[in-house]
Amino acid sequence: MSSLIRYISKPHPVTGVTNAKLGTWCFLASEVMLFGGLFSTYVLLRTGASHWPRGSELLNVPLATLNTLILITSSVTMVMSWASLAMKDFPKYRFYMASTILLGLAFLGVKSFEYGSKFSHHHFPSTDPFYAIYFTLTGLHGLHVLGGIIVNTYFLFPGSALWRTEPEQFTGRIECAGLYWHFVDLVWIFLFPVLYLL
Amino acid sequence: MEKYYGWGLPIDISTQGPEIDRLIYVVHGLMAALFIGWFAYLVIALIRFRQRPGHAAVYQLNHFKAPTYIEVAVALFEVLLLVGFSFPVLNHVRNVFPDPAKALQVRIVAEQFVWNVHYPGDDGIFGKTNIHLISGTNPVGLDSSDPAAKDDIVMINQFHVPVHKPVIVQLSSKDVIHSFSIPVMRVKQDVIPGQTIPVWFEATKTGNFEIACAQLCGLGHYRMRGFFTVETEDQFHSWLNSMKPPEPAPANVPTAPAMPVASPTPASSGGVTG
Amino acid sequence: MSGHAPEAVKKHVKIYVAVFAALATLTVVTVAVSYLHLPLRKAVVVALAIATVKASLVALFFMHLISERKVIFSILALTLIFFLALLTLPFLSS
Amino acid sequence: MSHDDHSEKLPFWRKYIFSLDHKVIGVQYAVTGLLFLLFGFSLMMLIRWQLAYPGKPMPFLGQFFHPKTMIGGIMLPEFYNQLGAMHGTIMVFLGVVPLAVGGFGNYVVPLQIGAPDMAFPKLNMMSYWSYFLGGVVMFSSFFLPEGSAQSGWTSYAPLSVIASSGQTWWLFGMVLLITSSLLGSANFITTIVQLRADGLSFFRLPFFVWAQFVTSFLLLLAFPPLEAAGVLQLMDRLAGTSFFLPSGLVVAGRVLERSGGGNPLLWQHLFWFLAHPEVYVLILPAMGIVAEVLATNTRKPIYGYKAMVYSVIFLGFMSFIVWAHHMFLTGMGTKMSAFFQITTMIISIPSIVILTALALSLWGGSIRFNTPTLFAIAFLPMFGIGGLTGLPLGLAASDIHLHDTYYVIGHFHYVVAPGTLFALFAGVYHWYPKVTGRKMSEFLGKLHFWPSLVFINCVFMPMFLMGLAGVSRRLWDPTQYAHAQAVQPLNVFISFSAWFLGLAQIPFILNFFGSLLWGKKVDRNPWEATTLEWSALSPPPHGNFNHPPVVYRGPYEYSVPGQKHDFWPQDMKEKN
Repeated sequence: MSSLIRYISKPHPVTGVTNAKLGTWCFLASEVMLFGGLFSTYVLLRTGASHWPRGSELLNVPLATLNTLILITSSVTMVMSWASLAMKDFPKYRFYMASTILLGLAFLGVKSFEYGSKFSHHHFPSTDPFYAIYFTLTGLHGLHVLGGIIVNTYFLFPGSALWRTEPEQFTGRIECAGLYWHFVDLVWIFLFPVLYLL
Repeated sequence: MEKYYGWGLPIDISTQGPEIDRLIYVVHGLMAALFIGWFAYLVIALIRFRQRPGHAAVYQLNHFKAPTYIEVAVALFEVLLLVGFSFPVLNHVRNVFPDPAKALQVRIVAEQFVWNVHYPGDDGIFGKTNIHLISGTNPVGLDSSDPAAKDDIVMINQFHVPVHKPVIVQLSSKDVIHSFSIPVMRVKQDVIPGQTIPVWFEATKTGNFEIACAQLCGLGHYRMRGFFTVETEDQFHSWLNSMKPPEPAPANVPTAPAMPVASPTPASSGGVTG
Repeated sequence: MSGHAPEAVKKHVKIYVAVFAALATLTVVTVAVSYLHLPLRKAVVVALAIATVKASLVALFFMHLISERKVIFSILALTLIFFLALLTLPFLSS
Repeated sequence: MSHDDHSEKLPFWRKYIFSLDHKVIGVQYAVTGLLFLLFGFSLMMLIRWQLAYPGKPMPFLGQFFHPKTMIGGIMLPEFYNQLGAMHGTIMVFLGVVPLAVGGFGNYVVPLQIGAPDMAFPKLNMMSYWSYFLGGVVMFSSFFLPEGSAQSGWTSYAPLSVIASSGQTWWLFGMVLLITSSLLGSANFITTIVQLRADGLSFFRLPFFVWAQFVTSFLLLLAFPPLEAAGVLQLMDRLAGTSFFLPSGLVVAGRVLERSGGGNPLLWQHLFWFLAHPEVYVLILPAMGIVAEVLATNTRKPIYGYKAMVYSVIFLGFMSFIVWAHHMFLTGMGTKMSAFFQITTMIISIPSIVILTALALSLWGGSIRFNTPTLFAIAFLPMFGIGGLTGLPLGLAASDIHLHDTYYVIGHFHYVVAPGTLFALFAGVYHWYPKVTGRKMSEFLGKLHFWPSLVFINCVFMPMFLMGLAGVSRRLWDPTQYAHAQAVQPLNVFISFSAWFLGLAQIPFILNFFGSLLWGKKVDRNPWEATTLEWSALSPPPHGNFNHPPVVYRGPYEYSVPGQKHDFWPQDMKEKN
């Protein structure tokens, strides 16, 4: 049946994109609105509060800077894994994809260390509005990272079988997985200054 | 009470009510005109163009001008409704508050499922309140150490106002969102916890009316009914004096006489006092 | 994409490395600025400006928006409008 | 999914349960949606007893209820609030939207655009099962020790934050439903943009497809803020945060041990940012169905097709900036409320344009009065009443008196019950032959239509009177108030009308199932219609079309002069 559906691996002649790419961008549009709602909440809580702490007073900036660099690096390895496929270099793809996954795990590792130290100092979401929005935003972002890792792991192992039969379609899929991963990076690029620095 | 309420709008005893009622009548006039015209068209079209032998549909039709004119007319009428009615009325109700010096100032603190009415007393100053002092006998948490609190009067579900005198009510809530509604006054305002929202009105007739809660606030939403009494100035003051706390025991709020003993409406047999 | 052909992609790789360098530098800059303890208003402007630049780099180059098709832009433009509507929300509540 | 799979070889569970075929998924959605509509309607039947006879034991049925819901047949206020909250939630999120978008959208859109399936069949299946799971969560919350959610379908904080565990289930259910809608809408947009048949340009799309297209954008962009709000409320309930709780709350005489610092209005803003577009999610597909049914059964093109398309796009766009008209009484400033009053008046214009165009489509036609047409025609005045009564609510000054009264209930029910639901019934009667290969009974259809039309008006018309009298919504016992007591006879009248309305649905249920066996068998195109779905077999096989269709003209070429037949299918190259 899937063979009947057009524009799975080849782009549509008029729109110039494949189905998967358009669908992924639609999904990302909804993600923009999801995080938009939460950012709105942050602004509202902050402007409504009589006192709001600077993130750097409460949170570990060096650790978050490290995490930012990890995530940026993972974005590069992600785009490189796609580029490797576009250059028909499958082993390189596996290397870059594996790096992306490991960097993602490293990000989560650092994050859980941060959470752990907050909990040990009895700082919980219920402590005050700052921690409430901090834990909610970073928690939701962390879940997105986790989701990306799962998808990427699928494409590293079982999903990569498609490379042998439909290389073009597989490359398209990695591009879409990349779009998602970069979006998660993009969200963090805003979360980092908003929560940690301001 | 039968004379106050019927199948249409309840009687209006406020100075701002006629403006609101006028808008309601005008809008309904427009609605009726549009709907009747439209329904008539529908009936004619359905009869004239029913499928029958010898009648065929027409592919091309001239562009109808009339509907476009009607649509433009409706749009203009909507502009009139906004500019001529809704904006000025709302501005009057929300922004043009009476002179506080000449008005009766009252605080009303809503809670599940009671309206606490707090009068400042003779000094015209509300006593300090503190949520940690709230108790069964001190529903708004009045701080008895504050001298301004000594003559304050707190009533439960009993809201008396003098006729022909503006009243400013500061609305706040202890717990959830309520909505302060006096149908005969055409007053309705959501009461948002964490905020104090003022409303004002002026009664033009005396009588016994009711306060309703218009926003779902929990199990007892249906019985969050307050008694709203409009009296002459003299009656109001003698009532207020009779409710004054006894001198030797300050800040002892006389809730007992103020409590509505029994609701005059037939009590439901639900047997739930949640 | 302007070209998914292997030769075109090789050119992209160089761009990716450059973008990475820019992103890393900007990260360091934004952290450094935060240690200056600017007044809040200025700090917000600077931090958000840097974040926007970084985000644009990611979107333009890693997500290939720089050479993307009209249909994608239409969806994003629509999203942007509603996103802005959503951001007015805090100012309505206060 | 392998490339060589053919539905014939698939085992039963792949073919009918976890199917990837848009038609099976569409039917799954439609049937589940119809069952939830019936269930949500039954909840209302119970509520109507309490409203007509407050505090009186419910005859017969009362004895079957758990003592936590009814004692001696007398409905408890907590159960009343549960019924109210769940009636709203079920009707909107589990009934109408799944039937209109999931059911009709899934089944009809790929056929009307000449596609073999949706763009992402697996996503489509996940979307349905996510919806199904959400439905199960919502439904099973009734059996929790403290019952289901009871803070209204709007779940206003702080009431919902301090409510019992049913609210948590409600939130989880909503997250699943939102996920389902997001997956579905991304799928619809991609399908409509990418998979249109050759020659099927955007301005040759049937109006129904346009309606679904705009609807998908509304779902895609409006639902996520509610998801955000849902996450925040879950945090408030489970992690002890205070997003919606201001400082200094005192609940039941005790100071609430929370950090505070939140804002209850934040919930309302995020909720209505979704929920107003959601109103158009309910209406637009219905308008699409009415356009299809009227064009087919008046035997002429619909009037002002392009104006309708522009209006529907404008409508969708505007629906995002009117949300705060639900919040006129929350203490917002007059400037802000002026802005939202203006946008609200502006949004009424495209609605009037569409409705007028649909009504003018009758002029010059040759109208067949079969059941789908009757429902579609009835939609026009019914939706008209719903729209018109929105005016006094959209003007903030008259809203002061009418806000949160029965007037509001009457208004939006006119929009979604005799409005949207009638259109959906029209759709069921119209496309049933395509789905099953058999027509539904005309006799039973008319037996369904006429009593439904009469009783549904008897239910909702008196509500306007109650609203004008100032009766608040959601009162367990309206007779507590003197002003409500004055109109209590109307409540009795409404309740009896509602029960009769229930009885009037029996012919539909008989017809729906009976016609599967005894309905008159039909060919591809029983209504002699022009759009592409009628070129496929009835029911369409796997993959829909033998050859990918090619489109030569617009969607509604009926009674074209110089043609032998009065319909000219979109994919017919030669004259007809």
